[in-house]
Order: sequence, then C-alpha cells, then structure tokens
Amino acid sequence: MTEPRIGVYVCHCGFNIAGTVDVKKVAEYAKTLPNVVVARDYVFMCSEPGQDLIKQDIKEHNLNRVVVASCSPSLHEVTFRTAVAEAGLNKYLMEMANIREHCSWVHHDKEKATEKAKEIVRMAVAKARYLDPLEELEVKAEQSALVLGGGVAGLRAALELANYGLQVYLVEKSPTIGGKAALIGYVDPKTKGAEIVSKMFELIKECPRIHIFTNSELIQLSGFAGNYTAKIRVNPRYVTEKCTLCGECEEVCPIEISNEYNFGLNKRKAIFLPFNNAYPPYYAIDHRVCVKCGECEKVCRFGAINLKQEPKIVELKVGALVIATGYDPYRPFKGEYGYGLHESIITLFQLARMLDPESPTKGELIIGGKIPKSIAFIQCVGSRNTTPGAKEYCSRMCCTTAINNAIKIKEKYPDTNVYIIYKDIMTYGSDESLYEEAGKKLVQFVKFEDKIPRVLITPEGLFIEVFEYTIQENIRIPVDAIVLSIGMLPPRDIEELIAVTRVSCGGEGFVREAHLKLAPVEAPTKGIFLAGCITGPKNILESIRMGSAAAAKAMSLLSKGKITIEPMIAQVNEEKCSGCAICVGVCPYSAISIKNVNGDRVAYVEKALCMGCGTCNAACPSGAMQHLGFKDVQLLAQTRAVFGGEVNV
Amino acid sequence: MSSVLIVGGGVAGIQAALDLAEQGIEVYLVDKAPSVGGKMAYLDKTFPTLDCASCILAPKMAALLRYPNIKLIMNSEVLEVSGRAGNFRVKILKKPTYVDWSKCNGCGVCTEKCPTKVPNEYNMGLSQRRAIYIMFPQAVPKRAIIDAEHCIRLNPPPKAKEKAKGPLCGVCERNCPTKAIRYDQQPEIIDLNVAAIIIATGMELYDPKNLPELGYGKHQNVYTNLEFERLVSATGPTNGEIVRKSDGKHPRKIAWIQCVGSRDVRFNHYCSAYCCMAATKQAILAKEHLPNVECTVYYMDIRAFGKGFNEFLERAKKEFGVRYIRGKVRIDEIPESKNLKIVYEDTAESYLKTEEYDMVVLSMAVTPNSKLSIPLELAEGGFIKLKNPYLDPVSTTIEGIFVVGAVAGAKDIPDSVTEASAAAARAALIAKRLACPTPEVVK
Amino acid sequence: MSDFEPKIVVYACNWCTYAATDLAGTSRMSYPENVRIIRVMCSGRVDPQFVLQAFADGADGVIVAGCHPPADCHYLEGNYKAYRRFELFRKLLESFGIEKERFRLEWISAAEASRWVQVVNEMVAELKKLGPLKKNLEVKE
Amino acid sequence: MAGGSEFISINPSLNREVFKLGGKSLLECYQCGSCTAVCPLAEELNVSFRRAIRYTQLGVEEKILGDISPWSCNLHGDCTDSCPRGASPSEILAAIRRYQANKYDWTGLARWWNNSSLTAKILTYLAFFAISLLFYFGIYWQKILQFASTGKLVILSELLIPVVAVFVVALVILAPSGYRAYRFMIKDKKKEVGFFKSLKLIANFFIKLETESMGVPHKRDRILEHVLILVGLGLFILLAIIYLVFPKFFEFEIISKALIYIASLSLLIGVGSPLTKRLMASEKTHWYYKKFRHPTDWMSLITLFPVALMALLVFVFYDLSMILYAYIAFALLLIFLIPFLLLEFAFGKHTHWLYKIIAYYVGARTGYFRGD
Amino acid sequence: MTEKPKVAWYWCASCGGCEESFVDLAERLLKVFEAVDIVFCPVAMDFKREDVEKLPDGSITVALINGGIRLKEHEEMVKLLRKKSKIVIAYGACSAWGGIPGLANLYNLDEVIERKYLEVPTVENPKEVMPTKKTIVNIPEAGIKAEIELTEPLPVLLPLDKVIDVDYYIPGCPPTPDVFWNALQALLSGNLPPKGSVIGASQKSVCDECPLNETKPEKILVKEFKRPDKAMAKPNECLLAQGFLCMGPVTRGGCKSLCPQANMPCTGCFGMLDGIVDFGGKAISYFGSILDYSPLEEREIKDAYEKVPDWVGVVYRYSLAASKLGHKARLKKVERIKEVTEI
Repeated sequence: MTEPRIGVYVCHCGFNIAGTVDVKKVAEYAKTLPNVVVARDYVFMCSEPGQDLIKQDIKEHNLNRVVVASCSPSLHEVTFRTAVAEAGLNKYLMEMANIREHCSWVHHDKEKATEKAKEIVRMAVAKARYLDPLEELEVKAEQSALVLGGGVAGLRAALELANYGLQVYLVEKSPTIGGKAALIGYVDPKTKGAEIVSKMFELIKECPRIHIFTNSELIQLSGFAGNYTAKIRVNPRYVTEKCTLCGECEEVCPIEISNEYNFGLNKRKAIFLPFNNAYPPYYAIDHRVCVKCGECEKVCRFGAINLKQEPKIVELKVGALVIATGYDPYRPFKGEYGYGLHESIITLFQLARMLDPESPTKGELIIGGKIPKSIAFIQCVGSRNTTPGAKEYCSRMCCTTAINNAIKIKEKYPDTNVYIIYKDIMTYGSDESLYEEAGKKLVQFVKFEDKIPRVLITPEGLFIEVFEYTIQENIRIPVDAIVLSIGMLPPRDIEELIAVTRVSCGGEGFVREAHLKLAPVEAPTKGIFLAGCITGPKNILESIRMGSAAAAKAMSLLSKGKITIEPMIAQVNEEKCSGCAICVGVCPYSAISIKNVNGDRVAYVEKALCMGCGTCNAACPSGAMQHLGFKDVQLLAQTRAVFGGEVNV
Repeated sequence: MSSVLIVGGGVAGIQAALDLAEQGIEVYLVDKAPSVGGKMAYLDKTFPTLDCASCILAPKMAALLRYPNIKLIMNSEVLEVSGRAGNFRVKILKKPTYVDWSKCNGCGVCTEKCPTKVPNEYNMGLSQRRAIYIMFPQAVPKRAIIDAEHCIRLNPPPKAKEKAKGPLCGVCERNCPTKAIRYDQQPEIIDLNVAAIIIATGMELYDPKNLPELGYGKHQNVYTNLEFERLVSATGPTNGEIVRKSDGKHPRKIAWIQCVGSRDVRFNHYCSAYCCMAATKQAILAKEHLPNVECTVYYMDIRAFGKGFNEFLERAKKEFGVRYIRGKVRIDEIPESKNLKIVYEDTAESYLKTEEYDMVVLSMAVTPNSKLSIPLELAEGGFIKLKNPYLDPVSTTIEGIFVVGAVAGAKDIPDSVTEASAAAARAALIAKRLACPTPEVVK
Repeated sequence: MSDFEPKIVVYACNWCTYAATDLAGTSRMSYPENVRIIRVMCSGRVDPQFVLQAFADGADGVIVAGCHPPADCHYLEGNYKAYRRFELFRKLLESFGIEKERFRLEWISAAEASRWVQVVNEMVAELKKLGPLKKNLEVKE
Repeated sequence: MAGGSEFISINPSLNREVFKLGGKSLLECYQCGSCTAVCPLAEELNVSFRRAIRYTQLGVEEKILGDISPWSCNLHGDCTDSCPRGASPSEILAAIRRYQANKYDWTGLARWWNNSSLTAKILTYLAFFAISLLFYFGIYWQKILQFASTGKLVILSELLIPVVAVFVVALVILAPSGYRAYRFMIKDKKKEVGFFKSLKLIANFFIKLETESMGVPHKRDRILEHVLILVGLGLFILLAIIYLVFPKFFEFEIISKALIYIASLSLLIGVGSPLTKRLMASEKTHWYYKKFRHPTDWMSLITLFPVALMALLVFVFYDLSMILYAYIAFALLLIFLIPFLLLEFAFGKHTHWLYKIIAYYVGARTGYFRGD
Repeated sequence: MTEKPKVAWYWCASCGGCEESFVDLAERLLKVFEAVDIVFCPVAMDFKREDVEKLPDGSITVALINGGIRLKEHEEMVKLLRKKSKIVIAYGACSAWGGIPGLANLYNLDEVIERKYLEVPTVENPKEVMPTKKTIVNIPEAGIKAEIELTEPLPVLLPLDKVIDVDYYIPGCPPTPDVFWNALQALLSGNLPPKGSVIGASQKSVCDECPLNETKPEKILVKEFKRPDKAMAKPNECLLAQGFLCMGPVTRGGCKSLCPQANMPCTGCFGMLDGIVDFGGKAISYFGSILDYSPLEEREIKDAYEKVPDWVGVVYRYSLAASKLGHKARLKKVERIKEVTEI
C-alpha cells in the first residue's frame, strides 16, 4: 500500500461551526498529524466552491485520502463521496469528522470545543489512514421470478410480475391453483371467493409469461438475489391435457377419501377434479392414495390417463422468489369444543363452504342432516390462547368471516337463532359495518373472557355453557349446530420451506419479514419476498394487496437488469479463516456459509446477501472476517487516536 | 419513460415513491406540508414492537433525497387533474415558502433569530415555534419556511405598519448565511404530465369537539392521542416528560378512552383500526416513563388483530399491569384539582362507577383526507372508493389513479406500506406502458 | 479531583444512537465535552477488544450504544448480540476490579436525543466521582 | 366452571317476543354501557339498564323478570341520544316493561292485550262500545231523558257505581299481579334499608331527579304531562268516591266545580299534548314523541283522550244548561272510561304506575338507592 | 566448518514443562546438539551468570527464554541475555503472555503471598513464616552467620516482551516438539518472518487442524455453556457446538488439536492469532455470539453466564498478563513482604 497522503478540510458551516470552534486552529492542528499533506478551512465545504477546493487539492497534492470535518455523515457523506469520486479518487477513501452535531452545536466553551474538534479530526485522520478503496459490485439479474403458492396472493403477484415483462414460474403444491379463496364461499356479502378466483384464472390464461407447475414443490434453492437457482419437483398428475372432464373415470375409481376441497364435507375419489372451475382444467390422480388399479385408464375414452408418469425435477434460473404458500386452517383436537364428537359440530371453513352454491349441499345449510333452528359460532378457536392447543395470536379474519356467514344464514333462514360467542369482535376498519348489520339482522353476540365456553353433548341435544362476561352469569344455550371459528396456522410444510429458502420464523410460527412495520413483504434475505398469510393471518383483500406489493419489490430489484452490491460488507481472509463456522450462526441474513477451498474449510460471504452489519466481524475469533469500511484496524486506530496513540496490529 | 405523481408524503407515499424510483421511474411527490413524513413523523414509537418511529422512518425519508428521479414538491397541492391513464395533465399549486430552497441549507440560524413565536403544529400546539421555522428536526427536505400569517414582515400588525417607514423586521433576511430569504416569493403553478397518480393523502384525527360529553377543549387535562404521543415523545414539547397542561405535574392515573368517534353511528360507523393498539402502546410508554403511573383503557372490543398485536396486548396486561375496562364513559372535570371524573358502567360488574384520573387521553377516530380536487368516487365513511379491490387492488374508480393508506380505509402502518408497494407495482405497469391499465380490458 | 475531566469513548450504532447524537446537535442540546463518538453500523459490530483497548489507552469510561431491543435493530438483532457479548464483558471488568459504572451498554433510539444527553451527563458525573482509571492501572516499576 | 346446575338456561325466543313488543333495536345494542353512563338516574340508582337489555337479548328469563331497572327508567331518552349503535335503549326498556308486565299479570290477559294486533284492540274496544251503547242509549236512554228533564245534573250513584266497581275490579285484578311483581323483584335480594328510610330515599330521589329534569324542555314537558294525567285521573276517581260516600261535598259548588274543571282540563292537556306532539312528529322531534312507538303507547293515550274530553264536555254542557247533552257526554264518558279501566288500566300501559311503585319500593328497600 | 550457533536457554517463572518439551524432541535432540552449542542452560547445565556476563555482546545467536517475569532476578537476567543475544525468543505461553502464573495478576501481591504461604490447603504454616527481602541467619552453635538476600518480586507478572524486546515467539504450554522443531528449522535455515512473529506454529486457528471441525452443524448456537469438569463431552462431535467452552476457534493452531482430539476443550495455550489484540476479549465476543437466546430472554442469558464461575480463568488462562487490562489490575502497595527477618 502506498503511503497515505491525507487532505483535511474543516468547514465553518457559516457560524454553525466557526461560532464555537476555532476552525483555523483545527486546520493548523490537522497539518501536524502524521500523513496529513494539506489542511484547509472554508466557509461552506458542501457548496460548489468548497467541493472544488477538495477536487483541486486531490489533483495538485496527489492526495489519496480525504477527511472532511463538518457535519454528520448522514447529511453529506454522499455529497463528499461524490466530490472525491469526481476528482478521480475512490469514493470510499473519504472520511467525515462530525464537528457540528457532535461538537459545535452541543458545546459552548470555545476552547474546549476546539480541543474536542481537534481530537475528532485526529480520530478521523487515524481511521482515514487505514481506509481501503472499495468497489461496488454489480451482478446480472435474471429477468424471471418464482412464485411459490397459487392462492390469491401468489396469483396476484404472478400477474403483476408477468405484466411487467418477467418470466414467472408459479409453483403450486396441489393439482389446481386458486388456493383456499376458491373454496370458502362468500368473502363478503356480495362476492364469492370462487368468482374472484375464476376471474383471476381468465387473466392468467391470457398471460403467456406465466408458467404454472401444479403438483409441484420447491426442493432446493441456491444462489442469491438476481441469480437464484431453484429446483422444482413436479409430481405426476397421471392425467394429460387430453382430459375432457367427462368424469367417467371418477365413477369407476375404487378409492374414496375425505374431500379436502370441501373441507371434509363429502368424499372424493383418488381421481378427481378439485372443484368446478379448477385450473388447469383437468382431472388429477392423487398419487398418495391411488393404488394404480388401472380402472380409470381403461374407461377413459380419450386416452388422457397415463399411470406411468414419473416425478420430474426441473431446474429454473430466477431473479427473485415470492413466497405465498398461505396458511393451514387450525386443526381442532378431538374434543376441543366437542369437535369430532358430534356430527353437528363443524368448522367455520366447512360452514362457509356449505353456503357456497357449488358445495355438496348446494348452498343449503344442512348440518347433521337437518337445517338447524339454532346455530352458534364459537370464536377464537385456536387463537388468542383460548384452549391448550390454541395460539397466542389473533387470526384476524375469523370474526369477519363468521359474521359474514351469520348474516348469510339470517338472510336465508330468518327464523334460525344465530349466536356468535366471542372474546372481542375484531371487525376492524370498514368491516365494522358487518357487525352493525348483524345486529340489525338479529344475530346474537355472547361475550366471554377468560373462562372459555363449554360444549355439552347430551341426549337432548347440544348445549353451550358460557360465562357471559357482560352479565357475569353462567348461561346455557341450547343449539342444534355449532360452528368453530377456527383460526390460521402456519402451513404444515413451513419447516421444509425454511430449510429450502432459509427464511426464518417468528415466535408465532409464521415467516418473519425484514421489518414488521416498514418492510412487511420482504424477507430478511434479499431477493425473497413474502405475500399473503405466510407472514401471519390476513384477510383475502390484504393477501391480494400483498401479492401486488411483493411483486413491486421484485420489480424494483430486477428492473435494472443488474443488482448493485454495497461494498461495505463482510470479507473473509481465507489465509486466516479456519472455518470455525461461528460467523455462520451469527449472520442474520444467512449470507455466510462454509465452503471447501483446496480441502480447507473456509467461510464464504455471499456478497449479494450481506447487508453490512459487521456482527460477524465482531464474532470472528481469528480476525479473518473483516467488515469493510469498519475493519478492526480502522476502528482500533480510531479508538487509539482518542488518546493520541497509534495502532500497531 | 413516463412519470408518476404521488399525492401525500406520509409513510405510504414515501414507500410508493421509493419503490417506483428504484425502478427508474420519475416520481413527483406532492405534499401540503413543508416536509414529508406524514402522521408517522409525529409518533414516538410504533406498536407492537415499540420501534422508535423516527428511527425507522427517517432513513426512508432521507432515502428520498438519494434518488435523482424523485422530485419533492412540498408545501403544494393538486389543483386539477385532466386526461386519462397514461397521460394525465396535472396542475399543482406551489404555495410560497418565502425562502429560496435551492439556497437554504437548513442551518436554522433564521429560526433562532426570528422574534415571533407561534404555537407549534408539529407538537400539536403544546410548544412554540417561530414564524420562520423548519417543520421538525428530521424534516426532509430540511428547509426553512415562513409562516406568512404570523411573520411581522409579511403580515405586519396594522398599528406597527402605520408607524414604520420602511418594511418591518427582516431579521431572518439579515441573518441568513446563504441569503435565501425571498419575501416577494409568489405562488407558482406547476404543470406536470404523468402516466399514473397515487393518492396517499392519509387521514386526520376526527375533531374531538364533536363529542362534548368528553369535554375536550373544555377540560384542560383531556388530550387527544396524537397530543399524548407528542407529549411522550423524546422530540416532543417536554422532551418526553409526561406532565399535565393544568399544573405541570406528573399524572398518577391516566385513562384512555377508546372508540372516540369510531364505531358510532352518530359520527363514524367504521372502526379506526389503529387506536386499540395505539392506546396499549401509549399506556406502556407511560408506564416506562413514569413507573408508578396507573394506566386504564376503557374499551369496547380490543382489536388486537395484527401480527404480534395480541401478544403485545397480553404483555401490556401482564408485564405492565395496564387495566382494561369494558365500557363507554362520560367525563366530568373536578374544578378544584382539574382532575377528571370518569363515569362509566363497568360492563362486567353492571353498575355505574366513577373514578378520578389526572389525565385522560381520547383515542380519536380518523377521518380520511379525501376532499381532493380529483373527482373520485367515495365510499362509506368518506374513504376513497376502490373500484374492484379483488381483481384490481388499490385502483380507484378512475383508471390510472390508485389509492393507498388510510385515505382508502382506516389502517395501520404495515398495511399502508403494503398497499403503497402494491400501488407502485400497478402504477409502474402504466408508467412503463407494459400492461393495459385494468385487467378487465385484457379480456 | 474537581478539575478532572474524564474521557469517554462511545461506540454508537449508525441507525439509532448516532442519529440520536445528531438529533441532540440539531436540537442544540448541550452536554459536557467529554465524549468521543465512534460510528459503527450496528452495536453488534462492537468488539469487546475495542473497549479493552480504549480502557488500556486511558479511557475513563466507555459507552456502547445501539437500538432498543427487541425490534429496533436495523439488522434484526445486532443489538442482542451486543447485549450478550457485553453482559459477559461486564464479568471480566468485575474480575479486573474495574468499577461497573465505567462501562455502559445503552439503548438510545434515534429520537431520544434527550436520553443521550442524560446518559452523558450521568456518566460524566459518575466518573468525576470515581476519578481517573489510569491512576489505578499504572504499573509501578 | 362447576356443575351444570349453576347454569341458567336461556329462552331463545324471548328476544323475539320483546322485539315484537317494540324493542326493535334490541339486538343492535353491542353492550357498551353508555346508556348507563349517561343516564341521569344511574348515579343515584344502582341499576344497569344495559344489563336488563343484555338479559333480554340473551333470553335469561329468570333474571329479567325480577329486574327493577326497566321500571326505574323514566324514559328521559338521554341514552337514546348517545347510543353509538343508534339503538333506542328507552324504547327497548319500554318493551321489556311490557314483557315483564305480561308476565306479572296473573290472568294472562295482559299478554294477550299487549301482544294483540291493533285491529284486535280496536275490535275489542268496539265490542265494549257496542255493549255500552246498547246499555246507555238503549236500555238506559229513557232514564237519561228523565233526568235531563229535571234540568239539573243529578249524578246517580247507580251511574257511578259501575265506574267505581270497574275501578275496584281493576284494582282487584291488579293486586295479585302487583304481588307477583313484588315477588319477582324481591327474589334473590336482601332487604337492607328500613321502610321509612326507603320512602324518604324514594322521595329525595324523585325531587332531585325531577328538579334536574325540569331544565330540559322535552323532559319538563314529559313530567308536566305525567303530572297532569295523574292529577286528572286521581281527581276524578277521588271525586267519584267522595260523591259516593260524602255527597254533601258537592254542595260547595264552586269548589267541586273548580276541581272538576281542573281534573278535566289537566287530563285533556296531559293527554292531548303528547298526542299532538306525536302526531306532528318530525325528524328533529325528540325520541319520546316519535311516531314509531308501540301501539300500546298510542292506545293508552287515545283511549284516555275521549274520557278527558267527555269529562270536560259534561260540565261545559251543564254550565251551558244543555243538560241532555251533558248526560249524553256523561254516558259517553262512561262508555270510554270502563274499557279504559278494564283494559288499559288493569292490563295495558297504565299498569306501569303500580309496577313502578313496587320497583322503586323494592329498589329502595334492597339498597339499590345510593344514600340520601 | 564454521562455528556452530550459540544457544542460551533461561527459565523465569516457569514450571519446567518447556524444558521437558525440549527433551520430548527425542531422537531429533541429537540433531539439535549436532547443530548448536549450548552456552547457558540453568536447568540442565552448570553455567553461572558470570559466564554469560563474560560473553561478548551479541555473541549468542539465539536465547530461548521461558516463563514469565515475576522477580527482579528474572528481569536482570533477561536484560542481560538480551544484550548478549542476536535473537531472543519467548518460548512457551508463560514467556509470551504470562501463562498460568500470570493469573496471579488478578490479585495484588499481598493476596498472592498470603494465598501461597498461608491459605493454600496443602500448606501448613502455623507460625506464619513469610519470605523477607533479607534474612539474617545466625546460628552460633554451628558457627554460621550469613545474610541471605532474596530477590524482590515484581508487583505483577510480566510477559517477556513487556521487559525486553522479543524477536520471536514459540507458543504452547508447553510448545509441542513439532512446533519447537519447526521453529528450530526456521531459525537454523535463517528463513525467518518479520520480527515479532510467532514461529513454528500455524497461521490459522486450532479449528483448522481439528478433525471435529467437520462435524460442526451449519450454525453453531448453544443454549448453555458446559465445562469438562461438570459434563461429559460426546466423542467425535465439535465440542463448541456441544456447548463446551472450547478456545479452539480463537487459539493459534500448530498443536495438531491435541486436546479436542482427546475430547477435552482447547484451553488456548497457543495464544491468539495475528490481528487479534486481546485474547480474552475476542473469546467472550464469540462466546456471546453463539449463545442462542432471542430478544427478551435476559434471564436465560444471565443464567447461562452465571453457570461458569471463572470467566477470566477460562478466557485468559494463558494470556492474562499480556491482556489489555489484566496485567494492570488491582495494584496496591505491597505490605506482606517485610524487609528483614532474623532466624
């Protein structure tokens, strides 16, 4: 390294600095510091002439480091970096000494403030001596994105991205896209989830840049923002696009299982069509239950069934990943509010499905074989710590959904007594109007607090015993049917998702966003975005918006065709690194891994993932990991300079 | 490539601007205030993480300045919009700031020298600022502005004007190190051509004076929640010390009243969505500032619906001992002590109770800033109507105009930020002429 | 002892505490001259070695300051790493017989300029009471 | 939660019943308690109107029957003004009162009467009128003409006896109902306050409450109307009894005449004022005078109005020496009065004076009044 | 054949283990003797101080010094050797960083002396006989009358480089024969790194040589810290990942990871790597980093630390005297050593 030649520039900032600090003296003092070639003061360093002064000196005095003693770097670091860069110096060879916010503005004693300013300059000069030139890196960004999950959030994100001109791969685990929105009946008093989904399918069909993989899952993800390589396993559907939906195969299929697409309200065969408008519009064979008897193959007149299909592995290059794998409905344990013990105790999802005209009951409310005269919704099942199996969080959508369906019931069956047994009604925002309407439609609300309601199954029928909070009495309500308003759980396969994508989980089990408030659709890892209920319970509108928002983030990332990587990140000295792997565990962004170089374990920093916090540097026991711009030697030099010492490392 | 206009520089507007600018699209960000930041800039901390609001907002505000393709048009409002998606013509009225912002460097000398003191809006009138002022220390852009109404030079008191021979005062002009003061600045009309517009004008607090039974304005120690937020904020009028307006003493008992103006057919039918958690947060902050203070929240339903909210609520109850009482209240002032008597029915115990508090905070409803010069259809509650939120998220009834944040429905910060990004995606498609504006047309 | 001016080295995280020190400046607050601020990106970057070096060189006090836990940290949980390291570090100081008042780990958010001023004032007062550290550390030959 | 015995079974159809009895906004209430908080009575009276509404919503029959709070309500309507749900707690409480009254009534007629449709009510009245008309203008007509010819208004005991008898019958019917009401109300409560002290409490309460209410126009009107009706009816009954036991009193003509005029006018104004206000009701009219109120509310006034009018006419005609007309008016008075006493007084809305007194008494005795 | 290089070997506050390591060279020892002349070696040969003093300045090619500087005598001797030697090597952990005896720096000298002469359980000293600077022995019956002067202790134990300039360091407690051999090779070949370097050992940490390094999980995060006296380590599994306070990551390699291979956590006797300024400071930094408690679990974090009673002993076992603060701790005037005693 060439001997440092440092120029120091002390700013008056009008009187802001010069009023309290003797800037001339500071500049004089700076000249006495080792390696300082030139030191000047000027009235406004940030002004054009001030900047020109620096540029001129860089050329004249052949400076290779610049220290500007003025205001906070948060204000003008960019300004001065640009200035030195214009003079042909690497812009990271500029260091600022904050003698305004940290000195002149907070002190009044001119002499002491001047002394302090000198020391601040000395510290900055000490650090400057060890500054390295750094280069911003650029990597090419693939113009494609992978969307995981074909629910409304994923579909929205896919549409947005495809319209933007990116190639989109939509990977869906089940044989159809559409997710749960397609199944849950009315999402508001006028709109059916299935309608929204079918309209989205129309748009998807129009879009040539969306490639859909159903029956598929992501099994491996490597690389970094802009350059991910994703491996997709495509499980066989056994039915080809020759299928005409005639349905003959379904009749001959000997296997019958509970139909998850109707939330268990009826049964389906091993070869089945998930729902009427399913997309892609072909039958599928559930490979988990199919016994390959071949009956369907025999009966199919169109030769659409091929039982010899094998799983395929597809490798995709993508620039960004949108995770929208949604949620699972809460699974009440047997006996939780009588669940599983009585045919008339059902879940909110089943009820909502039932009220959909395309459900097995054709939209009729038939529970336990009859139309109930009295029906109760129990809220917060699986949420807000009500039962031992419940989560602590509120599932956000169940109150609104329950009330919405209660209104539907009241509209259709005005004589049915509808009770909603709740803890707090969470009809936030404009959904409050539903709560209001429910009152007008004579839906009854029963509030409980800490004591949870109990369901009694007696020969005389069902009863709910509840300690009513607002009258502080135990009451017993006779009902014909009970609907458990179940909340949301993180999807069952979230563990695999985490293992593959290295996103992390919050305490409640959902994926953690980069920042709960200001980066709600970004994962901490650059290039991975989150949409829908994967980050926690949402309603359908919020999920859709999140789909668009996640798409916007991916667009921003990929729009320039390349991704710039900040240079002030961690760097490994492979000569020193012993591969002890301590840094791997401390990195909040999973940017560090251990790799093998010539048989030696060494840490490897994925530059595109590193955000430059430096915690790995602090943790590194061998000094092999260095945070560029804040290296040990730089910070030690700064520390020692407080006391006039020199660093000798 | 064409540009996008964003109306409103709150957190939603900022987010949308950053998302669009990152894609290389030119963005005009218009705000009626002299700084971006919106309501979030007033907050001390945010729920449920108790993140310091300025710590997370200020970097985003500062980031606006780093994009050469973001043009901040502050202290301005939209006068007129014509044209259609892809080619809107917009007229913007830029009101005079009386300071040449290209010269001003926000050093603040003028604000120290100015002789006129007026109530500081940023601190909800709880402290004073000068007639020439910088909106708040972290303002972006950090530029001074003269409040013409109170400036002696621009609006001289009639008597003084008669006596004086020449122009009055002029202290700021004399002291400005960069010679940026322009007393003769005139309003300016800016014409823009933009491809899409994002409305992010946010919300205002509902006027508490509409609820006389709560005595706001009449009783000194009744605060709105935004006032309390300033009071508890480290950058607020008391540097974060919670003291009463009437006697400057620390309160020992504080009550929060929920659903003030919300969920009430007489005022606003909707739930304002943020206030339950905001009150919980403020109660925790009060406990942190004054460990012996007793905090009580009078609520109807605690709406702890978002991520981490219920956990936050449980923490408030268990860790901080915040008391939650379900019931609506009436507030009477005790004239001698200026304490407040809250009369309520504890709906658990079913009879009328009265309790005395030193301070009462009203969790105000929000009302949308939806009175715009753009003929957008409004929905119930005065919120801007969404055309088809399921298929065309964040689109208004006019093609190419999108709406985000609280002006489209009361909501909290993450939801606003999400919508802002969503709108950025939709606007980007139009600005880059990549897609037909609305999906219906695709068919 | 009255004219003893302690020297305090501060490691301030860029996003919260450094912003708070800036805010203290822009708000024209006033505090003693005894502090020297070193900017790091995150309190999780601060290596206990630096603090040891500062003490060895003659610092009378050291402050490591970052964002409030649990969630203020710009880098998710750097502040907690700092917390874990410096909790342990305090044990070393204790064993070395260095008064615990000489080292502080503080959480100061970007808005808490007044908290920053308070911390500085408190620490300067405490250190003036304790006297210089260097005196205790010199090796008598 | 212990065994099932502690649980109160609810009556799911109760709320529908109250809904029909006029509690249209019953289920709009979301239990905020602001009705109690703003109620001018609540501070003095340890009752929760909200809870009564809640019991009704849920159908907790055994609690609602003994709840004194609906009877404590004076229908000031402050709650209705401040209800965030736009519901009308006073209206609901009135409906609950009807429900309670139906249950207190031992004959079951109240229930029939209150639940019956307007047509049924009118038909019932018409039947009464038909019988009475037949009696007075058929069988008794000759006698009337005879009296009229004397040129003096001789009110015969036999003419008054049916009135008093009907009144007594009404009281007899009411007495067990009142007792039932008392039993319901006193159940599960302890007598904590002495008898006289409780009377004092009630008096204090009334004076304070009514003094406060006099400041608000609609409240003042309402109180005055009640006072007028009470004075009018009371005077009439009193005069009738006096006439029967101490006819000499009527020899002090000026006094008796004045009393009679006062009684008639009070009654006329007391009934006419709310009736006109209701008929003229507009958007801005206070809740109390709105049109949408339950038929029983209308009936109680409509049926009383002719009584008042006829009573006045009797003496107007008499003073104008139109004796026959006075007799006819008197006959009509009786025709209207008897069904009024039998239906409205014994079963209808007017029973509320009795239940109210019982409720206040029970409230005072069992410590529901807070202090003096 | 030219004159063989002259080697001096001196011990200060040392246990003798370093000399043992010399013997451990085994048959390679012969080659050493072939290559060098030993001119001074109090542990094995009878040379006196005067013999060294007589040598011309700079005539000793290499002086190997082990042990920390505890006594005035040590100080004098090493200064003398410095004068006479071309190359001075701090041999072993004690000489380089103070070593185990350096831990005494946690206490002031009085405490150390009290501990040594009175408190240690194996000492029986009812008369509280303590060392004095001068002892006058007067036994007329035997006709003995003498004054014995004991050398004075220094207030703290100092590593060699705090007293004289040190050219090279050979680390270890003791240095393994291989390390010593490597260093010798380098010295003899003259192929030497810049002054102040560590020779004979590795430039990477122990982990690099440790076969257990491969067994590490992806992320090393532990819930508690274990010590070998309280917990049994699972064999063939990284000790650090199991929660043992293994100093391997921060310690210079070269020992061929002897301890971890024997299922004992590394104690750090090879000292720190280049670029690290304080061994213990760095060690706590990474121990603090791997403790896996999320925000708000302050109690658990404190408990985890409380379980280890002696953190200084763990992280500064060999380097306290050379640490930034440790060698300066608790200095007080020495009172327990009296000037004179008479027997």
